[in-house]
Amino acid sequence: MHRKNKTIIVLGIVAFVAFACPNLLAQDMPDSAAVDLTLDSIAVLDDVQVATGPAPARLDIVRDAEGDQGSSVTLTWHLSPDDGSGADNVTGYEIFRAESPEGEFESVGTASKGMSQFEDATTTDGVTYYYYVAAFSDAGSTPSEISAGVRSSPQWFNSKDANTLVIGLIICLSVIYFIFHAQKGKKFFLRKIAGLEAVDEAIGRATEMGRPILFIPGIMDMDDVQTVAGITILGRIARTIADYDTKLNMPVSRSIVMTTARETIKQAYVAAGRPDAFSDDMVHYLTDEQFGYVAAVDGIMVREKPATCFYLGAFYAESLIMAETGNSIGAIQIAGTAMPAQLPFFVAACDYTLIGEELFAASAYLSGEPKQLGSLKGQDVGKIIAMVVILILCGLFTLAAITGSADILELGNTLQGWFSAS
Amino acid sequence: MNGKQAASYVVLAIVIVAFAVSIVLKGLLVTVGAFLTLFIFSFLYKDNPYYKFAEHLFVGVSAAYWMCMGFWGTMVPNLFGKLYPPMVGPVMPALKDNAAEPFMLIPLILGILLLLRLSSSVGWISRWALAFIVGTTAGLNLIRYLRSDFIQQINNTTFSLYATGATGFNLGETLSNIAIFVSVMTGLIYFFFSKEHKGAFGVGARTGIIVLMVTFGASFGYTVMARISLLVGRMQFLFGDWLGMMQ
Amino acid sequence: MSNGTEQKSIVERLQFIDRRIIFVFIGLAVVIPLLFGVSLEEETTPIVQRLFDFVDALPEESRVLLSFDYGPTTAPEIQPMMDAILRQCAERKAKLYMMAVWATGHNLTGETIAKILNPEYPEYQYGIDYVNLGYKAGNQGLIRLLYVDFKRMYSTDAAGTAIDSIPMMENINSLKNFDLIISFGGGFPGIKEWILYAGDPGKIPVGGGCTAVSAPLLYPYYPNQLVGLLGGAKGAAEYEAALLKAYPKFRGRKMAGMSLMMSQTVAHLVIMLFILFGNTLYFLLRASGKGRS
Amino acid sequence: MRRTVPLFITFIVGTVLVLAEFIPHKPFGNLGDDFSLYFDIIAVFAFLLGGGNLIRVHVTKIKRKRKDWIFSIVTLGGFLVMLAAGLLKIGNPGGIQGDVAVIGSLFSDLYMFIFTPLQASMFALLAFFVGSASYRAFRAKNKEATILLIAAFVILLGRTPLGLWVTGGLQDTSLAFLQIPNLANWIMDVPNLAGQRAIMIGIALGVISMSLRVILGVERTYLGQDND
Repeated sequence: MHRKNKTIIVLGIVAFVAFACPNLLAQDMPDSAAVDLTLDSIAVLDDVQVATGPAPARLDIVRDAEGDQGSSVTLTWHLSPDDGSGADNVTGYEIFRAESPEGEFESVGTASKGMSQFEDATTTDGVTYYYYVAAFSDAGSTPSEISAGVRSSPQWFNSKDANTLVIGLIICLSVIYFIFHAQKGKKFFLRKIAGLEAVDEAIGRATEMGRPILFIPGIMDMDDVQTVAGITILGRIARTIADYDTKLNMPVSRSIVMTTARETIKQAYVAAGRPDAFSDDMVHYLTDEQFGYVAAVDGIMVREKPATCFYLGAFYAESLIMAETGNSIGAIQIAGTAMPAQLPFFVAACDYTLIGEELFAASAYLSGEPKQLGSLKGQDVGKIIAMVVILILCGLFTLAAITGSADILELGNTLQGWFSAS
Repeated sequence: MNGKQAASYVVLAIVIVAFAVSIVLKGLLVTVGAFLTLFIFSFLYKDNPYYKFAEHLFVGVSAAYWMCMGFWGTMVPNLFGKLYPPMVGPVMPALKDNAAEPFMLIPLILGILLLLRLSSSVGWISRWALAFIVGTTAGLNLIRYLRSDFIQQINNTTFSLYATGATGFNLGETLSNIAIFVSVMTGLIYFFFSKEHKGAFGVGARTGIIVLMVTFGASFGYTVMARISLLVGRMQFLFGDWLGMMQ
Repeated sequence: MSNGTEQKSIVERLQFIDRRIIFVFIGLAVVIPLLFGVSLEEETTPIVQRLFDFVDALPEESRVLLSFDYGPTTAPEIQPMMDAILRQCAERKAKLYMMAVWATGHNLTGETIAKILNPEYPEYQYGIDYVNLGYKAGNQGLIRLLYVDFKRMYSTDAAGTAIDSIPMMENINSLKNFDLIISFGGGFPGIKEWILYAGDPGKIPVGGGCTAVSAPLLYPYYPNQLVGLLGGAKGAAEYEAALLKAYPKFRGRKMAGMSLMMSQTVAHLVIMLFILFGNTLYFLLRASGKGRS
Repeated sequence: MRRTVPLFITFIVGTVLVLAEFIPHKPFGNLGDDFSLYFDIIAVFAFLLGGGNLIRVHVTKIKRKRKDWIFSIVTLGGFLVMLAAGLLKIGNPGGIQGDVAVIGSLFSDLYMFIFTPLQASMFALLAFFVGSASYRAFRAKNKEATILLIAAFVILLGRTPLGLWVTGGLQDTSLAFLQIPNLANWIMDVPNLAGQRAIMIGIALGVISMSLRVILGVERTYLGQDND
């Protein structure tokens, strides 16, 4: 037990260092596809001054947009001296583009005053473009110098996202590592989750009372991962229900969920050796409309009086309507969702609630398969990474605030920059 | 039994008369809206035929509503309009000159595979479509959640615990920062699966539960308000638009 | 729940008071203030004020995208926010781009234009100062596509006019061309998706107006990923208060959010009384040794 | 064929989509969006299954004169009328080319005058249920429930003028932070925010691990058990 914890912590620290390193390296490697332009290479255009317009802006960098799918050039400029100060008459900037410095320039867009960046997302890859930006006011407009040629191109790797990739890899690899580890017969300790302990009892109760079990997989479609979680739990529960020979009623609000759930339940019944007991009618579609669905589910509840209700998936406002109605008919209710806003209602009105992450862990718990359980341990590594990063960075920032040291602050900011999503 | 039946006929008669009077006084549309509202509210008393009527009507109308929206909003412009634009010319002329996108054959084929579910002999083929759907969900969500809910939420939790304001050290803010720090940490500890909640770890986990309970209580309290405003909207309709009792 | 044979004390029976009695009280609490038409002015909290200040600091002709991501069900809560922000934007002479990622938002867009924008700001011209782009399906995918290529999804406006013939759409190629995006709505897709698929990747300022339910889970995005947030009727009432303070010309007009607050307040008090009542009973029972723990 | 192919499809689709997030180059850059679009289209196909199921269930009910069969006629009637109104764009001012939900069409009228009041009323039921749930749930039964109760109560109080009135005396004292509205805001901004974050981080890990299990084929329940 003790050794293993150490392993996890070490892994966490290694992870933290590992994600930091590639970023350190990435800092020094400019994007090879980018064409940086400094002011030296910008031709000066001095014959188009408009006396009445504002002072011109100064083009700073014109280059291919980084880590994108091409067709995009980024321009940045220094604001016109008359923007926000001076004559303060700039109303905006207009960006012009041509395929040769002498060519016919056409407008590709405008930016509001105070803005110093523009992304031209309408370029054709491989074509060389020349740009200038014109500061305009009611009186007229003043162009900047024309930039040197720039070409847009798509990149094969989104360098801006390198840290996401590394962090993702570490978490995924630790999950995979523990899956394999568990498969080799390694036993893990897993804490109890009250809602899951109660599943068998809840199904048994319905059997004794001779009343049906209601299963609600949320109101979202299969493109929500919570629905997928709900359906995988259904697969485990259906097996028990088939064994107990209890009636299952599953109204759904999405047709694809209906198809998937039927497939899942059918196979559970086959596995239980009771394929004859399965019927497509166990799962029926009502409507895609959230409240139409809940109106009908409420009707089913008060008329059929299920002994047990499962609510596992993605829920919105309907959660409380269902849970309160279920409560009024005296059903045992087990809920689970990763919708933070609905958790309080389930906690208040249901007997057991799987909170957030527990929903995704539930199918692994119920399966009892070592490899599934192993993945849960992998998740814990993720939590350790989270805690270590928060600890280190809060520590650095606090230290910087107390000592007033700019170096520590700098270090903290750099690290924080690496651990950021965009 | 007979008395009960008689009572229900009386109620029905009253509803019909009231409905008729309301149509004469207020017009058909407001009347329909008002009565459907009352039918739904009657569920609060108990299940009854009027609620059943509203419920069944709602299911039928809304199922068709979403189908029509799906057909005209997705199927026509995004499938047929992309597969073979001239085909949708008569209904959506704006699209007919677009270039065809042959890749849209993929969803067409997958959609048809899904429909094969209806056949008992090749029904298993629908699993291919399901596999595609679930694979897409898994692939897309993995990175999305990693980015926005994992990395970014951690990033948001990295700050100096020691807070200073215009007048120097700020005790209140410092305490709040420490509270956030401790709460996030203990909240995470609660979710640990592979470690028993004992000893110091157990203290952390129990603190975590307290944090979660405060969170749930706060959300619940906050929500009470939202739920009531929905009722206010309905009451405004009933007493204002329908009965005309509000200024 | 059922009346057993054993005699139960009054306290014990009140414990399981019929919930229909609670329903009656809540109904009355909402209706009575409505019939008397009183309203409540709120003090503006920072998370609301920040959005207000941001909008107020927008230069003229800034491009503001208003996304109607709600339906009639949440309109009582959200519409007051929309009205207040719309008025402020119009005062700031912003260019208004209206769209919806909710199918139900489409009808509300038309209603809002007809009820607020056209009568109060007759100088606002369609196609030049505001545009109604309508609803498109695709949820978060739509937002992502709009970020990459706006006109690929919106090839026409809601009325079917070709997008290139609308003057104010000329320079809109991506969501990045907007100075501010405000999403109104609490559900999915909504503010969260706007943050994840537009605000975060493009560093575009995103503001939100949502139901009180979704507000707590959007809090974590403030202030880094979200300019400001209006939560529920209270948020709306606070925004209205800020508006009244900055633009006294609106004084004397009926503010929907504020009148909503009165009914809510009374209903709140009723619910709190019930909670106190329930707990008192509970402790009385426990004291007499009959309570369950 | 029945199991291996689907597992293979899931693996390939999942892996490619994960990688595509990091490859802006064509054809990977748009893959996520394209696949989401595909999903929407498949979902519309599935409507046929759903609608067919709806019709079948209710027709059977009517035929066999099961309990409440008369209401099945209401469902079917509403369904067919709305479907016809929408698909054929009956009464649409723009004819078959008009926007399906344009104001003035039968579809839009049915939506506004039947669908909307039903939807809004159903939603409004929540006000009543939230009341009964609070009454029942907010009891100081144990430590956790007590904390839940206190947090909820402070927030509720902070949202009403009563909160200010009760603790108004603290204004301008060093204990001003204990004023109920301030305390309510603090609970929202500090413990609530922290709790939501912890939940979100946990959920993200749950989703990552779950997605990974699905992509790797470790979790395959959704395809049915291992029997054929």
